[in-house]
Amino acid sequence: MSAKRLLFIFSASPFGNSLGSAGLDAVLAASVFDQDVTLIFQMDGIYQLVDGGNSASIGLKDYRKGFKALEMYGVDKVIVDAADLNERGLTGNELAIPVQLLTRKEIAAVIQQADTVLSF
Amino acid sequence: MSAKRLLFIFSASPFGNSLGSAGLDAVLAASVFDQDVTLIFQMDGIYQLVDGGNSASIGLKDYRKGFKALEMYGVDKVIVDAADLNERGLTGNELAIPVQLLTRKEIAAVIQQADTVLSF
Amino acid sequence: MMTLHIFNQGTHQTELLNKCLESLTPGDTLLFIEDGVIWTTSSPFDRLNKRLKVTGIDIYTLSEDISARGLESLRAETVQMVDYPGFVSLTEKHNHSISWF
Amino acid sequence: MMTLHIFNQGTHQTELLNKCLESLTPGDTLLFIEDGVIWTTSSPFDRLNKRLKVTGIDIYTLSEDISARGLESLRAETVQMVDYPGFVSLTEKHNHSISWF
Amino acid sequence: MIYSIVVYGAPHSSQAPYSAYHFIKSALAMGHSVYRVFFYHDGALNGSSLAVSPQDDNLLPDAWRKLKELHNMDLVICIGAGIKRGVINQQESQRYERQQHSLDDIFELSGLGQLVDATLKSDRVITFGAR
Amino acid sequence: MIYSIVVYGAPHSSQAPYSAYHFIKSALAMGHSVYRVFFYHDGALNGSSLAVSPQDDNLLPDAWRKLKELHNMDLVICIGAGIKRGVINQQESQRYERQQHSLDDIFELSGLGQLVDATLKSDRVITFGAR
Repeated sequence: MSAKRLLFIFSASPFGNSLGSAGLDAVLAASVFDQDVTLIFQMDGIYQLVDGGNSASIGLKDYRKGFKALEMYGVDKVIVDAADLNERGLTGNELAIPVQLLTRKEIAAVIQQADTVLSF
Repeated sequence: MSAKRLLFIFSASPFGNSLGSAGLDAVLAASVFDQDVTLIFQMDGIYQLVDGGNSASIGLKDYRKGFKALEMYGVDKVIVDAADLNERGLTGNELAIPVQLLTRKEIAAVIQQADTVLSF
Repeated sequence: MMTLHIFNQGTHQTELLNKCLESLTPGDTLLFIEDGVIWTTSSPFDRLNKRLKVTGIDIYTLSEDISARGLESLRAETVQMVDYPGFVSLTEKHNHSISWF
Repeated sequence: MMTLHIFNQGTHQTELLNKCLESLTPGDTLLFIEDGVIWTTSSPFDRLNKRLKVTGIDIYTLSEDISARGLESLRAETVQMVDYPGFVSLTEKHNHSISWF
Repeated sequence: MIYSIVVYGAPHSSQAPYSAYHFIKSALAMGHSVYRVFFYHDGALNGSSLAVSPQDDNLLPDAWRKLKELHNMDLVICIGAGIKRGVINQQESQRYERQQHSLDDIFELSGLGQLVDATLKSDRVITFGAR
Repeated sequence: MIYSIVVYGAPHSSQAPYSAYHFIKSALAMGHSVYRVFFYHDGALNGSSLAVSPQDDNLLPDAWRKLKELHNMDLVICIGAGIKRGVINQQESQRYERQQHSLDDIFELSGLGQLVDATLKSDRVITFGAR
């Protein structure tokens, strides 16, 4: 069976709910199965990628470190919505991993190419 | 112990989540304890009060009928945010029970008078 | 590779709706289910329509969810109703779907 | 009878923030916790500030939540930080609170 | 066509599992097959055998059972999501030294590989999402 | 001052119970008392004794236990919210003919009257909300 193009969209902020952590686990599972994996971060989901932070202060484990390990798993297609980044006063330098900044129109084209889309 | 002024604010739409049902149960409990109970419906919470509907079609019980029973429990202070009603293209005639339409400024004054506020 | 967009949140999620609308490609379909059906009624639909910049988008609303909430008489006329079998048909016709929540 | 407003949702809940801001009475306090601390950073705070029509509102953000998310350097300078003991002090000083979520 | 369904929401807290069930029933009636239902995130709570509807007003537990019996449908609770939320079978209960267990035996506890496998073996994957 | 705390969110799905715990710890350290913690809506899931953190990374179950032991704090799971979500004690398990039970014994299952009572007997009621 040939690899499928799996697209994972992260829209939820970290820690307030567990969608980000659930999404990361799903991405890692897909990478183990050698699928063609792409990640899109949009809206408050962009904060999943902000570097640093100490979640011990709120009693939660910092699962976000897992995003830094993605490259080791061969996952390197990481897209951030450029307008959403900008609307949050971020430049991209705050992020923990290298990302591709795309316009919404370019992201819409990426969505069209996916076989399966999972949202988190 | 003298009665407390308990304010219940409903902001969530019906059926998609169970906050409306949880809020209704809490209101009924407060009325049994003879407290001074006021309800505010705002944002999509206003749809909790829309008359009619057949939730058997989605396999859920229509707890919303309970709002019609509130008057029997002596709960008659029911406030709806007039601007939110209007923004949804509603006039008030669609609602299952008599309500008081207030401006946001008037609602802010009601909030100030409450001893305890619970949101749903 | 047209996309079926499935939106299930009410008007408190206006930002999510905007993001969904911006993500449409001509020929895509937008289906509102659960609390999302609120967007296919009266003034909320007018607001949606103003923000919809892409042409050639079919918009549907799930009749069971409209009916559960008593919103039949408020439904915008230009929105098409589908029931669950109609929902399944929409998924047949589109290669993939995105759920917005 | 001043009110402490506790807001714990991120910017996807812009409509809820608007409703919260409209509900303020002069002298009220607004505290952001959990995902809500995003509103006290950079551009999101600028947007909040533009919508804030009531004067005399103190705005706080919970330092533990700012720190957990790595947002220290983005925090708007005019927002005051409180830690959990500071949060408790705020609840002492206000007769009642509303949680927005 | 071959469908797989992903459910993120818990019964009683979210409409997602109810919508998923109605969708599946229609898809089957229209001649489609459902390869797997994968319960993820709060959807894992669908696997609890201990949830009670005092007024028998919740169709779901019986509905999933019938789907399992009539169509031998693969109903998978994500094991990671399940054990965090207290949805565990006897084996996990022993492993983690708990006194009791909660998983309804029509569901299987398994890993996220089952989600990836479902995306590979299905023509359509439909998510019923919940925050 | 006398506080009561209302928790709407489940552990692992929501930050609400963690925030509630940190708030309570600070309030006690500052000399306040906490009359009751009322777990409502998905907050009822805090009462499960079957939830497992494989990497021992969840402070909550131990944290509630310590609060109970050190301060004899009243930890009430709303019975209506609990039974719908599979958080039941032995008695409810028998009543509804279940094979197993799940309530951690540091929590008490009780009705919404306990929430109303808490609002009457406390100077402050703080809600940690979740959708």
